[in-house]
Amino acid sequence: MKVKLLYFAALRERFGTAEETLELPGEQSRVAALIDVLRGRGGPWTEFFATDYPYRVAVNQQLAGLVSPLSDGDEVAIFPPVTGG
Amino acid sequence: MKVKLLYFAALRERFGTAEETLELPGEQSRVAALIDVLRGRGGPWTEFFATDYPYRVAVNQQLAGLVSPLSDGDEVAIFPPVTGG
Amino acid sequence: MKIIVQEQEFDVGDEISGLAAGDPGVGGIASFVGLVRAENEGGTVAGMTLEHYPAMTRKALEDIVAQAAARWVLRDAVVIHRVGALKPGERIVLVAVASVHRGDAFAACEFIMDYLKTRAPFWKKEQTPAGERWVEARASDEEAARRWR
Amino acid sequence: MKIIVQEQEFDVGDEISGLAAGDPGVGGIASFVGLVRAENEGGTVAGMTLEHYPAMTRKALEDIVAQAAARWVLRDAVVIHRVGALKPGERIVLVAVASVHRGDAFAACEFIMDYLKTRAPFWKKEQTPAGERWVEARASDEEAARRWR
Repeated sequence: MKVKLLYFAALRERFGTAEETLELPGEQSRVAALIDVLRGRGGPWTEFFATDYPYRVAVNQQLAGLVSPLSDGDEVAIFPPVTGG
Repeated sequence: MKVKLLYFAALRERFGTAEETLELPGEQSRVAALIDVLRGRGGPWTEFFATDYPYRVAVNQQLAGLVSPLSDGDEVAIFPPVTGG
Repeated sequence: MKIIVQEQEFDVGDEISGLAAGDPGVGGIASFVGLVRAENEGGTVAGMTLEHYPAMTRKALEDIVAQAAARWVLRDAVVIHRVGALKPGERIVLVAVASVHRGDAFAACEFIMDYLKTRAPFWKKEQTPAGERWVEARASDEEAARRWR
Repeated sequence: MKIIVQEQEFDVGDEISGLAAGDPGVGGIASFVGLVRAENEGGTVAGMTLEHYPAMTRKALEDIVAQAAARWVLRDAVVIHRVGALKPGERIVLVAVASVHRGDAFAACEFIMDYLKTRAPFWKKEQTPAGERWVEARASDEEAARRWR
């Protein structure tokens, strides 16, 4: 299965990319599994996901948690705590 | 001693007057003594001050209570609970 | 700090824009606009007349704003209250408070409204199909004001 | 109900006047305007850039307003949030809520602001004399949002 990954704000700058497509094993997955894949990538991903930085995740434009399910074609966004208003 | 009495809103209409000057015995007094004088007057005053209507009193433009002191020349206003805003 | 009692309409946008203009520390402005409702307690209201106690009104409002300023960080505030004849939909009152953070702005603005409702000498007389009637004070307004003690 | 994300300035007076216009049951409008401060955490701010997540922003704001409407009596509401480049003193956000009584208007307005601050996908980057920096989320905003649970 494939998901579309988006990064915003400081994370977009840190990873040097705003968007990518990621292949995950199986037909269903979870946010936690996606994060594990990213942590295993090396470079800024491994560095970042080894910290306790309180990043936020949205799946299909809804705030989500590590146990949230993922399906093929989902849009997953990873970003810093929001600071609007 | 003399005080200037003001009535507002429903009380102005009920007593049929907006303003009067009242003579009180002694050189100092209290709001409670003034109310007793009004209650003893007969007519709409006796009728009104026999009820438990939660009227408000201000002495020299400050909200006051029954024990608040009165001096010669004070301005005393008696009015219904306020309904602005 | 601006406290005004007047018969004329006021412009909400102008008042909020003028509040704390040029103050670099202001992060937010909380405000409340009170309107004449066309319905009250189930009846139709054709209009109302607002009476006040001119010698006391300004003092009372100044005292309420001073109490708010002692409790929260206020950078500026405006209170405008109209008197005289008002039609449904017209604005009665504006309270706007500028502060560094929104929590203080919201709390001070609501405090000023709650105290104004229970301590500032204004009285409303409504015109209804059944004749004129003085609006009665609401127990919920007293409760709202008591929360801040 | 009006929810807008835009680069341009907005007019607070127009928005508040337009809210619930002609609705005879509206007794009050509570609002909040957030401004770009010229000082933040002790430093001078020359300006800021607001980034957002376009596909999500509107949904998130609609969801927040819907939650407020489920908890309080709302007759109308407007949320306008700017994105892009902003200078000190400029308005970032307007939340205005019309209700029958002021208690509901104040509560809903503050709730929407607290949730917007912690759940709507906006990020601020400040320009300071020491360079650009992403604004960090404040723990006090999380606490403010938690109060409503």
